[in-house]
Order: sequence, then C-alpha cells, then structure tokens
Amino acid sequence: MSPLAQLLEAALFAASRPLTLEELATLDPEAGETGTRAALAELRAAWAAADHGVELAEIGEGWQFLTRPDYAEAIERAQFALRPRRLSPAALETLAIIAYRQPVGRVEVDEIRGVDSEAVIDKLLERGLVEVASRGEGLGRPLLYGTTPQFLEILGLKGLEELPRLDELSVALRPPAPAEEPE
Amino acid sequence: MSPLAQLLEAALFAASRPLTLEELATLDPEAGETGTRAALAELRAAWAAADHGVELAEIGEGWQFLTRPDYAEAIERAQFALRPRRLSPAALETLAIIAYRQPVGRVEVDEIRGVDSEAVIDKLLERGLVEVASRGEGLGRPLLYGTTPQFLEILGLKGLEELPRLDELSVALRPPAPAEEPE
Amino acid sequence: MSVPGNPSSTMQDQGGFVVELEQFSGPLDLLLHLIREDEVDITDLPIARIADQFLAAIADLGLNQAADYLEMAARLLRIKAQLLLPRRLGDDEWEDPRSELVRRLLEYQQIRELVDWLHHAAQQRADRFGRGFEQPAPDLPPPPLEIDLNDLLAAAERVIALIPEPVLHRVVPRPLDVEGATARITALLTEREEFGWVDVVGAGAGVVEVLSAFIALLELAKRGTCKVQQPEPFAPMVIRREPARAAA
Repeated sequence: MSPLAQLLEAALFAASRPLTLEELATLDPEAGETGTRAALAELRAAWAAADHGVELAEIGEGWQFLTRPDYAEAIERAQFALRPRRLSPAALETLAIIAYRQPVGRVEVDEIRGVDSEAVIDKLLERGLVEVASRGEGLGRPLLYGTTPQFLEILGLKGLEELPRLDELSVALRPPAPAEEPE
Repeated sequence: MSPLAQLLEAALFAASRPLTLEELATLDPEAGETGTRAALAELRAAWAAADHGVELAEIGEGWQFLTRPDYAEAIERAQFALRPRRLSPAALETLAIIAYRQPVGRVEVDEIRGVDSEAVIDKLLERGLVEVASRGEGLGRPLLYGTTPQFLEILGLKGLEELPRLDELSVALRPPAPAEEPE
Repeated sequence: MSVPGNPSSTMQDQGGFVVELEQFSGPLDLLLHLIREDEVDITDLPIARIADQFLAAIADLGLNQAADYLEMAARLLRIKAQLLLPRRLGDDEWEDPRSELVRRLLEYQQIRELVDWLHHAAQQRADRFGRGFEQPAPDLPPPPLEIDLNDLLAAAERVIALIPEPVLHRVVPRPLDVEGATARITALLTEREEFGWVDVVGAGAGVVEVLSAFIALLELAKRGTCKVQQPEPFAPMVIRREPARAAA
C-alpha cells in the first residue's frame, strides 16, 4: 500500500465516525482530493482482496471502517457491542416525510401523518437525525426541518440520492398534476 | 484468513475496550481457548505481514487494535487536521446572537434560534469566543454571555463598535449575484 | 386519557388488539389497515362500511378519546353524509367528497412503503459496527480558528430573519380569567354597597385568581363602576359601588 493509503487507514481506523473526503484530504495537502480519492480506492481494494471481518464503506457523506454484517450476531451475543435501538414506525414515517420533502415544516408532517408529530420530531432532533434547516414564510416563520448526515449514516447511505425515487415505489402516489403545491 | 480470525477481527474492532482471551473464546465455543489463540496468532500475522497503519496488540488487559507507533505522529497530525477549524453554521448563528445582544442569556438565544443552544454555547465558551459577562435578574439569576477580546481578535476588529450595525446588514450582505437561496 | 401515549398498558386485558395497536401510528394507518383487510379498492372506497368499521375499531381499541382518531371518525361520517345527498343529474361540477381522503390515503400509503424501505436499510446498517474503541485524542492545542467576518454577518442575517418581532417577547398561555372575575365582582356590587378584597378573591386564592380579580377590579374602577380604596398602607382594599352609575 502507498504511504498515503496507510495513513488514511490509520486515520480511518482511529476515527469512530465517517470522515469526509474533504477532511481526509487535509492529511496530505499535496495529494489533494484527487490523490486522496485514489488512495481511498487503493485502500478499499486492498481490504476487499484479503478476507477481512472489517471493510471500508462509503457512508453518510464520508468513509468509515465497519464490521461485515455476517458477524453482527456473534458480536452482539458476546456483548462486545450492541446494535442500535430500532426506530419506531412513527419515527420512520416522520423521517421519510422529512427526507423527501425537506425543508418541511411540522404542520405538513402532521397533515401527511394525520397525527401530531411534535414529540417525534423533538426526539429526532435530539438524536441528531434531523435538524432545523431554515425558516418558512408566513405566520410565525415556522421552523423547517431537513435530514442530517447522521440520518444517512444510520441508514448506511452515501447520500439522499440513494433513497428510492418516488416513482419507483409500487404505489403510484403523486396525482397526475405534476407541480402539486403542498398546502 | 480463517472465518474465526475474521470474526475476531470484527469483534476486536467493534469492542470499546480490550478483550481478553477468555472473552474472545466465547465467540466460538467450539474453537475454545486453544482455537481462539491460534486464530489470534493468525490475525496478528496477517496484519503484520501487510503494510498496515494498524496492528493487533496484546496489552495488559487483553487484545486491541492500535495504530502503529510510527503512525502516532501522523495520526496526531490527522486528528489535529481533522479537528474543525471553522465554526458550524449553528455556532456562527449563536455567536452572532451573542455578539449583537450581549449580555444575553441562553433562554433568549434558544428562543431566537428555536432550538436548544446549550451545547453550542459550551463549545463557544471552550473556544474562548464567548464568556460569562454577568448574571441576569429573575429566577435562578441566569448566566449572561458576551463576546471575548479573542473574538474581536480573530475577526480583526478593534472593538464591538466595528461590527456592522444591524440595520446595515441586509443591504451590506446581499451579494450582487448569488442564486436565491430558499430560506 | 391514557390511550394515545401508551395504549397497550390500558389494553392488556383485551388481548388480541394490543399487538396490532402498536402497529398503528395514527388514524390513517388504522384506516389503511381496514381497507387492506377488506380488500376494497382504495380509489372507490365504500365509505359507509369503512366508517362503521373505523368507529367500531376505535371503540374496541379504546381510542375513542384520542383526538386524531376522533377527527378522522368525524371526517368519515361527514363524507358518508355528503354521499347520501341527492345529486342533480348532469351536474358536472360534482366533486366526489371522498377524493381528498383518497388522496391522503394514497400519499400515506406511499410513506408506509418508504418506511419499510428505511426500516430495511437501517437494519442492514445496524448489522455493521463502527470502531468501538476511541483512541484518546492527543492533547494538542486546538487548531487556529478561522472566522470570516462575512460568515458571521451571514449568520447574523439568518438570525435576524428568525426574529419575528424587533423586540423579543415570550408568549405565555394566560390562564387568567378576567371575565369570570368581572362577573363575580359585578354580582357583588349589585348585592352590596361595599365589600372587602377578601370577599372578591376568597380565602385560598392562588396567584392566577388574585391577578384575574385585580385586573377585573382595575378595569371596573376605570369604567367608574366602582371605587377602590385603601384606608391605610397595607390595609385590605375596600371596594365601593359608585352611586353615580349603578352596576349593570
């Protein structure tokens, strides 16, 4: 492995969160983002070639070493690490709406879900899965919410574009009129 | 690598503390301590053979992956480099509120931002950009924050009066061209 | 009302529903469940039947006090009633009263499908652990901070946009009942020519009652309905009917 790949390995191994390309590129300013990207590819390939229990994953707008899924159960059984708690259906519904409609206000989330979502949104804010993205127009300038990199991370996504496109879903939802204004 | 060596790798990586041989042996009861010891040796050899920035080490309390000593400096540099030099938008907003409203209490900052600002203010305190300026009246005599000389220094201002007046802001800030951001 | 928070605790003895109830994240969810169970066409809802089932379900589930569910029940009944109204022949303007509900149900159904997708993705991700051990960060001086005045000003702009009014004020829900206090004092004034402060607020009055009564009293005095006097410092107030304009 090239020295830069080794350096990246050490840095990624030491970190417990995904590191972005931008961050990693600061390790070797001469290599820049292009050189860093190449070294990352080299590192990933080296790890994939050997049979490892850990692999390099591109996730949540960054790079992170993660254990392979096959070992999760044994590790959890031995109580060396715990899988995160599942999100409730209410939390997932709210996340889905915020992910697809961001920036979106609470009233709209309430309307789509048919229930008050304040408590759920508060919990999502607390867990860092959504954040206040901006303020809307109109009365009281309501807070508008968006998803965070942490949201992508817990879903193992590189970016929002990896979410299924609405027209790929089995239910055809959007009414024919294309530019429907959310009320 | 053997499947057990891979499992050990994943477990050691995921664990938040060094793991002893006995603990590791619970992962695969069939292998027992003897088999586990052999797999650990295999794992250590695999890591030592390739040029890795990380090694498997047996330390006092058990086994743990550690970055190699020759990388310590690079890792340090990396952690140094990876530490944010720039303030997050949330921190900047909070700083702006404190700069313009000082002395100001946390409740007011929370109210303006619409979110809890405790962690952000703590970070600004830690960074030496704001300080406790006084105590307010009323229940619990809340802490009131103000900006520090260091804040001025970083911005290259001689004094707070050099901050643009609020009523100049909108005009001064609208850059000539940029695409309209939906706020 | 214990239902919306944790319905299962109140439902233990009703067995079968407990499991299901935890799956319903709201009235739309329950409605969708009923529709699926009936295998009816969502775009051509048999409203009367669905409405009856919905009412029965929320009664069974003990949800007939939960506002969100009641609202949906009312909506269903309204649509049912609208459908019963005679329709004029050749009325092109007629809009199916179900259409809004159908639109929402379809929208919600899509969300549920996304939920399944997100759930699956989260589960897969949960099977992969990140590094558990955090190497202690070396004790280095923090890197020099970079703050750009423009960034700060932009942040100030954003903040200014957040401030709804030039002056901050806090909106506190006011449990004050000035109207009630006014009525009480007015009644006292028609009864008696003169009475004390204690007669107005009673013995064990809380802060809210005292404030309500005080504001009412000031208002009545301003209108000239009564006169408020304090014989000496710290003495209880005495309220006297103004003879000029008898209390209404």
